[in-house]
Amino acid sequence: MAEGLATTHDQAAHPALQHHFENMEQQREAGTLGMWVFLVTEIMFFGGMFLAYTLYRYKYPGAFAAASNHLDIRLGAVNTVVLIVSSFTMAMAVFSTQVGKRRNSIIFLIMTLVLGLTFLGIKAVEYSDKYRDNLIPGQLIPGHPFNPAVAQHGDADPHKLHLPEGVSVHNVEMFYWIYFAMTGMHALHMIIGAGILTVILILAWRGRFSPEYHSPVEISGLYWHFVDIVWIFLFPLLYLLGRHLEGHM
Amino acid sequence: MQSWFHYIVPESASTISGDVDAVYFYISGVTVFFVTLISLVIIFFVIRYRRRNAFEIPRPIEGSHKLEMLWSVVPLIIAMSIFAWGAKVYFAQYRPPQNALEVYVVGKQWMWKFQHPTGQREINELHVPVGRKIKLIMTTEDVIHDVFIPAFRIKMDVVPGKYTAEWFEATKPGRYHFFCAEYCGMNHSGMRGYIEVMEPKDFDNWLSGNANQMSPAAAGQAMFESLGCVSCHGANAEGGRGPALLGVFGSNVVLNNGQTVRADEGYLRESIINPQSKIVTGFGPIMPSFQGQLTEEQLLSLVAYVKSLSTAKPETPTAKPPAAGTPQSANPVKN
Amino acid sequence: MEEFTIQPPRTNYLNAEYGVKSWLLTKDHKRIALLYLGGVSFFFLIGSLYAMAIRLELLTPQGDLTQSSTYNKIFTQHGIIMVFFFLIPAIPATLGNFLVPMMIGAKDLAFPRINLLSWYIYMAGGIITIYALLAGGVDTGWTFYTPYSTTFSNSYVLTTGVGIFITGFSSILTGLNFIVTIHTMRAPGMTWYRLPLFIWAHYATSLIMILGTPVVAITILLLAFERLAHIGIFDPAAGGDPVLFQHLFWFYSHPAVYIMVLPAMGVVSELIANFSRKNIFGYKFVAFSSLAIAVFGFLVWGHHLFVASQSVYAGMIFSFLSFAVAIPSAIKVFNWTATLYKGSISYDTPMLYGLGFIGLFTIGGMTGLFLASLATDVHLSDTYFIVAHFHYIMVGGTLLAYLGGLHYWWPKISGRMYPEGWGRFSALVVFIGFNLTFSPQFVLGYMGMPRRYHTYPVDMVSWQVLHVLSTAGASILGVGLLIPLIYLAWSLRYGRIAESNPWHLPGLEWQTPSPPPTENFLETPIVTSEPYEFAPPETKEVVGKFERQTPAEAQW
Amino acid sequence: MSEHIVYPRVYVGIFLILLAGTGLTVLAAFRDFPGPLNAVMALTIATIKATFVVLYFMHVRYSGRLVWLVIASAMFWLAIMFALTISDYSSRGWLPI
Ligand code: HEA
Ligand code: HEA
Ligand code: HEC
Ligand code: CUA
Ligand SMILES: [Cu+2]
Repeated sequence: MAEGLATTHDQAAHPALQHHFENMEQQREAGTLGMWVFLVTEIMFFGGMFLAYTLYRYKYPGAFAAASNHLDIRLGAVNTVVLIVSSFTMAMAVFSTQVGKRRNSIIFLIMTLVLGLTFLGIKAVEYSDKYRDNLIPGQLIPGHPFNPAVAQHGDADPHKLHLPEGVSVHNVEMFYWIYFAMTGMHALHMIIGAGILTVILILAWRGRFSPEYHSPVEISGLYWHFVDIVWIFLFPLLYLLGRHLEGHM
Repeated sequence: MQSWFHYIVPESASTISGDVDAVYFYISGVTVFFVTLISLVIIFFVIRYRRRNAFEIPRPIEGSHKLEMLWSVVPLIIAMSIFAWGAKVYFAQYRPPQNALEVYVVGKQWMWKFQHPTGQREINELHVPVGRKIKLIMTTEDVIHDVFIPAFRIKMDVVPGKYTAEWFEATKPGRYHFFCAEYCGMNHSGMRGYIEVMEPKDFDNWLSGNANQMSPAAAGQAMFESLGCVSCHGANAEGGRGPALLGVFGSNVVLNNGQTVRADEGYLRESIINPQSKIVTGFGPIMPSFQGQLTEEQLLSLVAYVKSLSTAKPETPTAKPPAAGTPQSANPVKN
Repeated sequence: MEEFTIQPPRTNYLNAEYGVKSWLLTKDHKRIALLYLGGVSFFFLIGSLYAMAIRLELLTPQGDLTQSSTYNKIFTQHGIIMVFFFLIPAIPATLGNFLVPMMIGAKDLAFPRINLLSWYIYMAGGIITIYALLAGGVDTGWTFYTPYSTTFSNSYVLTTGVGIFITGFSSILTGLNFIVTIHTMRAPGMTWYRLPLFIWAHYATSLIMILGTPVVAITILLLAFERLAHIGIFDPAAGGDPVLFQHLFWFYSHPAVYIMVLPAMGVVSELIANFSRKNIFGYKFVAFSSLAIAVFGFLVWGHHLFVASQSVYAGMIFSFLSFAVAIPSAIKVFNWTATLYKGSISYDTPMLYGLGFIGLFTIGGMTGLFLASLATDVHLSDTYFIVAHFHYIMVGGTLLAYLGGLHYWWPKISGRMYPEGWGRFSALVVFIGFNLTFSPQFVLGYMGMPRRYHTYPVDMVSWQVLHVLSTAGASILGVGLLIPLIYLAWSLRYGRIAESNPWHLPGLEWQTPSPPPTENFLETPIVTSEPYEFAPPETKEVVGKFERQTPAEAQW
Repeated sequence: MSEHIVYPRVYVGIFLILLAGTGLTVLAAFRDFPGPLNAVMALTIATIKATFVVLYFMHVRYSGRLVWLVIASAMFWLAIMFALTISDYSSRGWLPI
C-alpha cells in the first residue's frame, strides 16, 4: 500500500512550523478548523441553557416579563454596543496583522482588550445592583438568599420588583437563575477571551506574527466574535422580552 | 399455573397484559430468527472458508447493491411492523378510560399511600375489584417514583410537581406484587407492596368495613372554604371575581391567548399551583399561586372537589356514594 | 509486500526517551495512548470490583451482604466508573489515539499538546471522582435523576458531578483532535474512500463527542449549581421540571452509547476483513452507516422517557426513530457476515473476539427493539431486561471488541507477541461466562424484577435461581478476563519479538516497524490503493457468480 | 484554502449595520405588536446581526465548504435538540392524563 517517498518539510521551513505538519498551509488549516469545531461545542453548550430558557419562558410568561423588566436596559444596551465595537476592533486587529502593520494591530488588540474589560466592569455593576436588591437566586451567595422587595400598588421605587397581580416571586427567581447562569457563563467566556487576548498581545508585541504567520490572531478573533454573538442573542432574550408589556402591568 | 412456564413468564392478569405479551413474543420471534440466521451463517462460513494454507489469498468480492437493499429494506419493514403494533397497544395502555374507579396515589420515600374515592386510605396495599377499570392518579411528595405492576404489564413514573396516571382492569382475583421501579434512594427496593384483586362482592364488603373516612371531595370542599377560594369563586363555586368552577372539569377552557385546553386533573392542579401559566379568557391574572402551601394530599382533595362539581363526573363507586359537602370538620388530617 | 521487510530501527517510540518525565510530558500520540491504556485499565479494575460486589449481594433475596445505602452506592459507582471512565475512552483514547494517525499516514494528531492535555483532564476528573468515592460515595444511579440527586441524596453528588464534568472535556478534546486530524493530515493519496473503516468509525464517534458532550456538561453544571444553591431549573419545588433534566441528560447519553459502540464496530470491521483476508463487503455502506448512526443517534433519546411522563405523542416519534436507527446497525452486521463469504478465515484470538462481537452485539441490539417498542418497554423499562440489554452491547460488544483490538495491535504496540493458545482459551471462557451472566437477566426482567434493587421478594421462586446463575457466570467471566490481564503483562517481557507485519496485512500501520518510531513512518507514505487490498483489484469477483478459484490464483 | 483579506471599509459597514440592528431591536421592544410578534422580531434581528458577524468578521463568506458544513451542522443539531424536546412539551396536554 505504501510505496515511494514524499517530500517532508519544505526546504526553508518557517520557524513556527510544528514538526508533524507538512507545511504552514496545513498547519493553518488545522488550527482554523480546530477552532471552528470547538465553537460548535460552545454552541451546543449554550444551546442547553437556551432550551431551558425557552421552556420556562413559555411556562411562566408573566413572571419572566416582570423579572426581565427589572433588569437595567440601559446598561444592557451599552454593553451590547461595547461588545460590537470590540468585535470591530478585533476584526481590524486581524486585518492589520494580515497586511503586516504591527503597530496598528497592537493598538487594535489593546482596544479590544479594554472594551472587553469594560464589558466585564459594567456586568459587575449590574450584578452588584442585583445583589443590593436581593435578587441573587437561592443560596448562590451564602447568607444572602433571594428575597426581593415587592412593590405595592402605586409604589414606583425602581429597586422593588413590580409584579403583576398573581405572579409568584418564585417564578421570578427562576428567571434570575437562568439570567445568572447564562450571563455568568458568558462572562466566564469573556474572561477567558481576555486572557487569550493578553497572550496574543504579548506575542504581537514581540513581533511573532507576520503576513505569512498569524493564525493565532485569527483563531482568537473567531473565539472573540463567537462570544459577541452569544451576547447578541442574550440581550434581547433577557433584557427586552417584556418591555412592550410594561404599560400594561 | 403449574408448568415450568410459570418460572420464566410473569403472571398475566389484566385486560392488556395479553396484548403486551403478544408484541413481546412477536419481537422474540424476530430476534430468535435473526440471531439464529446470523449465527448459523457465520458458523457455516467460518468452517467452510477456514484458512487452509498460510499463503492463500481469496479473490476479492465486489459488494452488491441488491443485497444491501435487501438487508436494509427487510429489517426496516419488520422494524416498522413492530413499531406500529407496539404503538397501538401502548395507546390503548395509556388512553385514559371512561368511567374508571379513580384511586389517588401519593408516593413518598419509601411508601405508597392510596385513597379510594370513598375515602378509604391504604398504605403499600391496594384493594380493587376484578373486572372494573381502575385509574390511578398519582403524584409524589419528594422524588420520582414509579408504580410498576408486572402482572398487569403497566408502569408509570410518579413525578413531583404534576399528576401522572395509569389504569388497568384486572381479570383474575389474586394478590399481585407491585414495585417502585424508579430509583428513589435508600429504601427503593423496599418500596413495594401488593395489589389485592377481589371479587366485586368481597370488595364491597371490604369497602364498607373501612367506611368511616371522609371522601377526598368532601375534604376538598372544606378546604375550598378554609383557604378562601370561596372569596373569588363563590360559596358554591358559582363564580365571582374568578370563574365559576361548576362543570369546568372535563370541559374545554378557552384561554386569554385564544388557545383552548382540556380541563383534566393536571390542568386543575396547574390552575391552583401556577395560575399564571393559563389564564381563563375574560379574567385577569389575579388568582394567587398556592405553590408551597398545600400538601400533595390536600391538593388532590381540592382537585377531587372541583371534579365533583362537574356533571361529567366519574360514576359513583359501588359502595356508599360520598355525599359531597356533608362533613363539617375543616382541614382533613394528613396521615 | 513480503519482499522487503523493514529492518527495525534501533530507536522506537518506546525507547526514544527514558524516564518518568519523558512519559508525563510526551506529545507522542502513541505514548499518550499508553498513558490512557493505564488509566482505562485502572478504572476497569475498580468498576469490576463493584460488579463483583453487586453479583455477590444479589445471590440472596435478602440484603445480607451490605446495607441498602451501600448497595446503592455500589451500583452507582459501578455504572459511573464503567461508563464515563472506562467504556467511553476505552477504544478511542487508547487504540484510536495510537492508530488514527498511523492509519492515515500522519506523524501525529493535529494538536499533540491538546492530546496530552486531554489525558491530564481525564485523570484529573478520574481522581476527583475516586476521591468522591472514597470520601463517602455517591448513590444517585449513573443517570443522576433530579430531584433525588439535587435535593434528597446525602452523598457526594457534587464532587462526582465535577469529576464527570471535567472528564467530559477530555472527550471533547479527543473528538476535536480526531476530526481535525482526519480532515487535514491524511497522507498523499489517502482519499476518503481509502480510509480504513476504523477511521470512519472514529470520525463518526468524534462527531458525537463534540456535539453531545457539551450538552451533558452544561446539564451537570446546572445540576451542581442546583445542589449548591438550592434553587433550580430542574427542581419542582421551585417550579422547575425534572423531566427537562432527563431530556438534556439523554440528549447526550443516548448518543453516548454510540460513542461506546461505534469504535468497537470500527475495530470489528478491521478484524473481520483482515482475518479473512478479504476486502470488506460493501465498504461504502459500512462507512456511511457509521455516519448514519452518529446522526440518527441524536434523534432517539426520548426512548428513555417512555414511562417518565413524556407526552404519548413524543413517545411515538421517538419510538419510530429508534427503530430507524437500528437499520444502519443491521447493515453493518450483514456486511460483516458477507465479508466472511469465500474468505480465508483464520482462528486467531482477535478474530474469535470479532466473531463473538457480532453474535453478542446482535443479541444486545435486537433486545433493544423490545425497549424501542412502546408497549413492551412499558413493561420492561427499569427492569433487569435493560441491564441485560446494555451489558450485552457494552460488555459482549464493546469490551470484546476492545480485547480483540488489543490483541490484534499488541505486536505493533508492544513489539511482542501474546501467547496465542492462552488467548484463544480465554476468549472462549469470556464468551461462555458472559452469556451465563447476562442471559438469565433477560428472563428476570421479563418476570418483573426491577433494576437497582438491593433486595427482592422471596416468594418469586425463580428469581433467586436466575440470580445465582448470573453470579456463577460472572465468576467465570472474571476468570476469563483475568487471564489476558496476566499474559499480556507477561508478554511484555517474555513474549516472542514481533515482526513489523506479523499478520501479513496491507494496512498502513503494518508498513512500519513494530514498535514504530516516534515519527510513525520512516518516510511519509504515499497511498495508491484501496483499504484491505490483499489481491489485485483486477481479480475482483462479482457476487452471484460462482466460479471456483484455481489454486494458482489463490497463491500469495 | 488560501487566505482572503477583508478590507476595513467592509468591516466599518458591518459595524454600522450591527449598531443599527441594536437600536432597532431596542425600539421594537417597546412597541406592543400582536401575538408573539415581539419575540419573533427580536430573534430575527438578532439572527441577522449574528449572520453578519459570522460572514464578515469571521470570514466565513470567504471560507471553504468545510467551515460552512461545520456551522450548518451546529445549527442542525441545535435544531434537533429544540425540536424534539419541544415536541414533548407542546403535545403533553393533547391527551388528558
Ligand atoms: C453501547 C451501548 C448501547 C447501544 C449500542 C444500544 C443500542 C440500542 N438501544 Fe440501548 N441502552 C443502553 C446502551 C446501548 N444501547 C444503555 C446503557 C441503556 C440503559 C440506560 C439506563 O437507563 O441506565 C439502554 C437503554 C435502552 C432503552 C431505554 C429503555 C428504558 O429505559 O425504558 C431503549 C429503548 O428504546 C434502547 C434501545 C436501543 C436500540 C433500539 C438500540 C439499537 O441501536 C440497536 C441496533 C442493533 C440491532 C437491531 C442489531 C443488529 C441488526 C440485525 C441483526 C438485523 C435485524 C434487525 C431488525 C429486524 C430491525 N436502549
Ligand atoms: C462498560 C460498562 C459496564 C461493564 C463492563 C459492566 C460489567 C459488569 N456489570 Fe454492569 N452496569 C453498567 C455498566 C457496565 N457493567 C451500568 C452503566 C450499569 C447501571 C448502573 C446504574 O443502574 O446506575 C450497570 C449495572 C449492573 C448491574 C445492575 C445493578 C442494579 O441495577 O442493581 C449488574 C448486576 O448484575 C451489573 C453486573 C455487571 C457484571 C457482572 C459485569 C461484568 O462484566 C464484570 C466483569 C469483570 C470482572 C468479573 C472482573 C474481572 C477481573 C479482573 C479484571 C481483575 C479484578 C481484580 C481482582 C479481583 C483482584 N452491572
Ligand atoms: C383572588 C381571587 C382568587 C382566589 C382566592 C382563588 N381563585 Fe381560582 N381563579 C381566580 C381567577 C380570576 C381565575 C381565572 C383566571 C385564571 O385562570 O387564572 C381562577 C381560575 C381558577 C381555576 C381554573 C378555572 C377554569 O375555568 O379553568 C381553578 C380550578 C381555580 N381557580 C381554583 C381555585 C382554588 C381551588 C382556589 C383556592 C385554593 C382558588 N381558585 C382561589 C381567582 C381566584
Ligand atoms: Cu420509590 Cu423507587
Ligand atoms: Cu438510548
